[in-house]
Amino acid sequence: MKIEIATVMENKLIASNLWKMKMTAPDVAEQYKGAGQFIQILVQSSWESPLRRPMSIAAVDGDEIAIIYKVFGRMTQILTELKAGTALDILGPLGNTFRWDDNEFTAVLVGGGVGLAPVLNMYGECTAAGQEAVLVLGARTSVEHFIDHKPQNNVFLATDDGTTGIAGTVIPAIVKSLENTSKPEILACGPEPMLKAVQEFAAAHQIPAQISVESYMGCGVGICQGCVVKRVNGNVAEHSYHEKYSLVCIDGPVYQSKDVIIG
Amino acid sequence: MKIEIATVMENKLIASNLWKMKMTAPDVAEQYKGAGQFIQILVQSSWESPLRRPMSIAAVDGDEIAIIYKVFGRMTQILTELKAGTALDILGPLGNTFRWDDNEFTAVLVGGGVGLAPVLNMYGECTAAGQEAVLVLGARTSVEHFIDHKPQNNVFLATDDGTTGIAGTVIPAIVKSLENTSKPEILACGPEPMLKAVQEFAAAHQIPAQISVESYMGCGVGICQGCVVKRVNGNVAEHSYHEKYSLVCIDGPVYQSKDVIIG
Amino acid sequence: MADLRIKIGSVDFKNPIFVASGTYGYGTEVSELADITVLGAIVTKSVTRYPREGNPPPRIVETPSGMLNSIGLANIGVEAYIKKMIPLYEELKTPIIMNIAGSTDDEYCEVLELTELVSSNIVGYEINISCPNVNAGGMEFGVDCDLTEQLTTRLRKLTDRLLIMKLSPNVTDIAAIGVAAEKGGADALSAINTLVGMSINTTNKKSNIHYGYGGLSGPAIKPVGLACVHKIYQAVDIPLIGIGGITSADDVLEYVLAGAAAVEVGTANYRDPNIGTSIIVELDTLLDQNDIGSVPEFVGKVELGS
Amino acid sequence: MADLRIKIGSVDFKNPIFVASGTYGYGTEVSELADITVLGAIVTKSVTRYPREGNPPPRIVETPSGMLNSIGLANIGVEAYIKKMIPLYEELKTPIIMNIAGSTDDEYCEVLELTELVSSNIVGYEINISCPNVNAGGMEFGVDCDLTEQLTTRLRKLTDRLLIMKLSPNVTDIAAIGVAAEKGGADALSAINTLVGMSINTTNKKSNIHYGYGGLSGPAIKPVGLACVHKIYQAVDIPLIGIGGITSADDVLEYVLAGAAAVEVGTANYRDPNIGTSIIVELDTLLDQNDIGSVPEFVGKVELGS
Ligand SMILES: Cc1cc2nc3c(=O)[nH]c(=O)nc-3n(C[C@H](O)[C@H](O)[C@H](O)COP(=O)(O)OP(=O)(O)OC[C@H]3O[C@@H](n4cnc5c(N)ncnc54)[C@H](O)[C@@H]3O)c2cc1C
Ligand SMILES: Cc1cc2nc3c(=O)[nH]c(=O)nc-3n(C[C@H](O)[C@H](O)[C@H](O)COP(=O)(O)OP(=O)(O)OC[C@H]3O[C@@H](n4cnc5c(N)ncnc54)[C@H](O)[C@@H]3O)c2cc1C
Ligand SMILES: Cc1cc2nc3c(=O)[nH]c(=O)nc-3n(C[C@H](O)[C@H](O)[C@H](O)COP(=O)(O)O)c2cc1C
Ligand SMILES: Cc1cc2nc3c(=O)[nH]c(=O)nc-3n(C[C@H](O)[C@H](O)[C@H](O)COP(=O)(O)O)c2cc1C
Ligand code: FES
Ligand code: FES
Repeated sequence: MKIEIATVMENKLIASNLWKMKMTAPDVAEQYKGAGQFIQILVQSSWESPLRRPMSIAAVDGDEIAIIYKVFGRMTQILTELKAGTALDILGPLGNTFRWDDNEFTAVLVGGGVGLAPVLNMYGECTAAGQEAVLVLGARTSVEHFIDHKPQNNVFLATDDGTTGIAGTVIPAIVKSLENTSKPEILACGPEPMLKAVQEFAAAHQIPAQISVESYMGCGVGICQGCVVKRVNGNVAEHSYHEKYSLVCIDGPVYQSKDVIIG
Repeated sequence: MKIEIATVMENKLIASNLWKMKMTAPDVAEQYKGAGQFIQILVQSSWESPLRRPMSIAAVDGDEIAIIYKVFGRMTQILTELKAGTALDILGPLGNTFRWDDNEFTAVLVGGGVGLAPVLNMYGECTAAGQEAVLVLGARTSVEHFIDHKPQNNVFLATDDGTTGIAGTVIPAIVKSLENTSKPEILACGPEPMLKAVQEFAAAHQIPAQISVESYMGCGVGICQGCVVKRVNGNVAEHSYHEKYSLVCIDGPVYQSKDVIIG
Repeated sequence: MADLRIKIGSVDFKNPIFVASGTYGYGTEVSELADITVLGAIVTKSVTRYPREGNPPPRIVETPSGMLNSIGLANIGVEAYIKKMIPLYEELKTPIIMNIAGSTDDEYCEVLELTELVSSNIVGYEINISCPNVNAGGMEFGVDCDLTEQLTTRLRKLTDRLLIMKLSPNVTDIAAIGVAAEKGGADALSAINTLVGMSINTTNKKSNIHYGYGGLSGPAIKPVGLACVHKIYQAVDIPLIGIGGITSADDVLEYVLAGAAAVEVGTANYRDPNIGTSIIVELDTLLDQNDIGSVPEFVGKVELGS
Repeated sequence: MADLRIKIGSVDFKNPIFVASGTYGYGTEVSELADITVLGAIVTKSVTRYPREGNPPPRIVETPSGMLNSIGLANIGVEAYIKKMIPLYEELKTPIIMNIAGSTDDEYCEVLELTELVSSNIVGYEINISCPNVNAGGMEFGVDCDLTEQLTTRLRKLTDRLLIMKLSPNVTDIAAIGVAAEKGGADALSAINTLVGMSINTTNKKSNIHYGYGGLSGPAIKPVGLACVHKIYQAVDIPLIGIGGITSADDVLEYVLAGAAAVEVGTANYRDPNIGTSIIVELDTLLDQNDIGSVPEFVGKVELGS
């Protein structure tokens, strides 16, 4: 965990309203532990927006880290305007990672929208390690996708409007992807409705699942108690001082799907 | 009076901490009435700084207007970063002008710091109209000046530290400039201590004087009542609704020196 | 096109976007810059019984996302208002709400009575009770339930026009003051006036406002304004006018959801005197996008977790 | 090098820059990011008699130059504080001020008594009185002079350590509450806690804070904090700790000029947990530049126009 002045190396639109930014950040890259971790970006120095913005790490390559982001409001808008060479104040790496069991299993990686980054990151890590993985990405329509639907390569796309890949939410695509999969474990990140659907699906089919959840963050480091998610059970984590809520910034963002209540 | 989106044409450092910006602003240029008038600049769209910033018009040339500004705080800092081609939201022209009597007289134009713009503007207008004028500019030290001390051309510089021109405040320089001057009238703009000294000098020597004063402005157009200066006498101006205070944005910024109390 | 019309008491307004007292002069100053005829209403600068000089400068200063002011109620006095302003309003299509200030009950009453004597197209009075009451040792009218109710009761008897009491946020329980004004017979309440604040120049060690304290306004206070409106909405049955930090149609919807039937735009006018008009256009689009036919169906409809 | 040392009551602090309760956890969370040993003091998160879960999310939201929070006093409870935290503080050089919250006088007293039973290097207690008093129908302690004085008097009897009452700005007359706390025997007062505010998501019509209202903090409230400190300074003789919107050494000097002997940095820690340390360095330079030898000569020295 460090505050570091990173340097933007590349910042470009990769799909409808979706941007990818690469930056050199040696300290953060060095401390990085795996997919699921995130950074807190100080988008601009003015105190009009006092808080940093959390962004998952989408890839780490040597000294360089990448994020993939969607424009939501003013800070993500300003992010799109940053040119290569710009200094960017970041804090990270923060949070936990998707867990990687040594047992044989197939990682079913499910992502959509602002949740693409950790999922693509995990896909990269699986591929690099020779771990079997299938990728399932959801979007509303085809222009929001930036890779191709290739079931033969274990890449399944879903679109709400059916313009690319499998029509519907990610669930039918997950079902499809599971056809040739043994010992699947779902690792998912995305908007709340998607996570909820994945949670229900995993529970109904008794498939183990890890989900990376989002919450509004004040500090990212455990000193504001702002970022809680509700737990199902009472496994007290040190950081949240209580049984009902967990601090997403330290205990998360990745949880066993069965342990948390979304929304 | 109009809100206009001007286009920055040039923006450069002309002396220590002093910048000049030219912008095309056809509507403001068209309505412009003379030296002394100012514009209200919306430096950035964020509401962190809700108020526009007042800047005197330093020159008008066809569709183009110029300002000369000093960096004081955040908004003037941001101004220095604007490149040619940037759109800039301005409101103007505002306020009154130095009065131009038809009688024969010599305009003794006294300026310093943030007060250079209207004085240089007035100097240009005098020169263009064949009106006799001498220019007296004060600064702390030579690097703050960007023109030369040429008494033979009626340009007198003063520096507090004596590094250029006449040593001391503008007063000794004014005294010098008056040596060969008939029927002088002082027209001054600058920091408060300078205006006060000019006021006292003009009163003591019974030289008529007009001064352009500054005050903290909310709106620039008479709807906030924030920008008052204290009057000496009770000549009620319509805009200020009272005898004691005058609205600088409408009744001013130019006053007869004897009518207002500075600081 | 959404239906922007609203009603407060028995008065119809063509839309819920008003401009706030003290931030639009007497309403006519900026007609060169703004299409003032489009506004729901113009609330004019506080008028007192006699002309007031106001406070010495500095009177204003910017603060983070806001500003402080201490104008000191500089105004022409009610007699000049009647003689010079009211005739101008005859030609205006925009409804005028006259804001009144005073330092005793009598003073407020006299201003209102004098105005009632002449024919005018003023549609209502907004009463600025964030003023020191000289008969109560300088305590502000607006911080005390009894003072507020008494003043409202007296004013109520003097007019059939819309009577709007404008509440101060500098109190422990703004809803209680609202209830007192309602009991006194107010048709509506507006909230909030400015928060007491201070700003200091550390270089010369002087206050940036001549007399020390000023009133804080602008986006910085929007959360406080929203909470106040929501609290008052729970406590009274009369309509509310939301004020504080409004710069966009989205801000207007926030206030409406919190409980406001209409809003007043203040500080934002200093940046752009035409911002009220822009917000009206923006609001129309926003309501259409959200499939909302009219503003009233929205009032107070914020959902809280339980 | 300016002399940054200050004294509050009988306690010496190496500088006047503290971190505010609830914005620095229990003080040890960010030792990887910040040089916490440099801080004047760490005020720890409000501790209650029993552990508290806190409120459901969403608990925080950004607002213009500020943020709202409604954490709901989530904390480990005094017993765990004594068992787990106090031993950690033994190794720290930074003075710890323990912030205490409660819902009855008894609860505050019990927390303090239990803490007094163990040896610790806690230098003082800051009492968060912006809490609903269940014995007074849910009215907050901090809005009532009598409740404040009674609570202070009881706590005063239980400790010789520094007793700091932390005042709420959501009152008509904060100076009167300050006077009550002084009468009760407080060594010092800190101000301000957060302002009540609200924020609404107009798309889903939900409050951005689960239970509706939250506490407003950050630069937006700095003018309010300064005015409160200045008002209290006029009314009491005990030292004040200024809080609200501090992000720079210049902000610190504003508070000092308004009357604060020390300050607490809050929301700014979320952006940079090391900001307190940066401010200390900056303050040193600023005092040297202004030829000011030490902070105390500056306290309350703002000049107002007259
Ligand atoms: C652990 C984590 C990882 C994330 N990873 C990514 C990512 O890889 N790519 C991506 O596009 N987005 C990601 N997000 C979401 C991203 O942080 C928000 O979209 C961003 O903060 C919006 O900022 P804004 O100023 O543009 O929008 P705003 O106008 O401020 O708000 C728009 C919405 O963004 C969210 N938001 C705003 N501020 C915060 C904050 N401080 N903390 C959390 N949410 C906030 C709120 O839900 C809000 O409704 C992540 C969020 C979390 C918590
Ligand atoms: C009629 C008039 C004409 C002016 N002409 C010029 C000019 O030609 N060149 C020039 O360099 N400066 C001029 N100024 C001063 C200029 O407006 C300020 O320097 C500028 O606003 C500073 O903004 P900032 O954000 O950089 O500084 P800030 O950090 O905001 O403040 C620094 C100082 O600037 C002044 N200031 C800030 N905001 C305002 C405001 N809204 N109105 C008035 N003063 C303010 C205050 O005195 C303040 O102490 C003029 C001022 C007036 C009133
Ligand atoms: C410079 C200034 C002058 C004001 N004068 C008055 C006034 O005369 N009477 C009044 O009732 N309110 C007055 N107000 C308060 C506003 O009407 C409004 O309640 C407040 O500014 C909050 O709204 P805003 O945040 O949109 O500005 C004034 C506000 C400002 C900024
Ligand atoms: C998320 C958050 C939690 C807080 N928790 C507490 C608390 O537990 N006890 C307390 O006395 N004050 C609490 N505060 C108030 C701060 O200590 C401080 O008074 C306030 O935030 C104003 O300072 P600032 O503007 O610098 O943040 C909290 C503030 C924030 C933002
Ligand atoms: S974001 Fe502050 S505790 Fe998690
Ligand atoms: S600046 Fe608003 S009245 Fe002059």
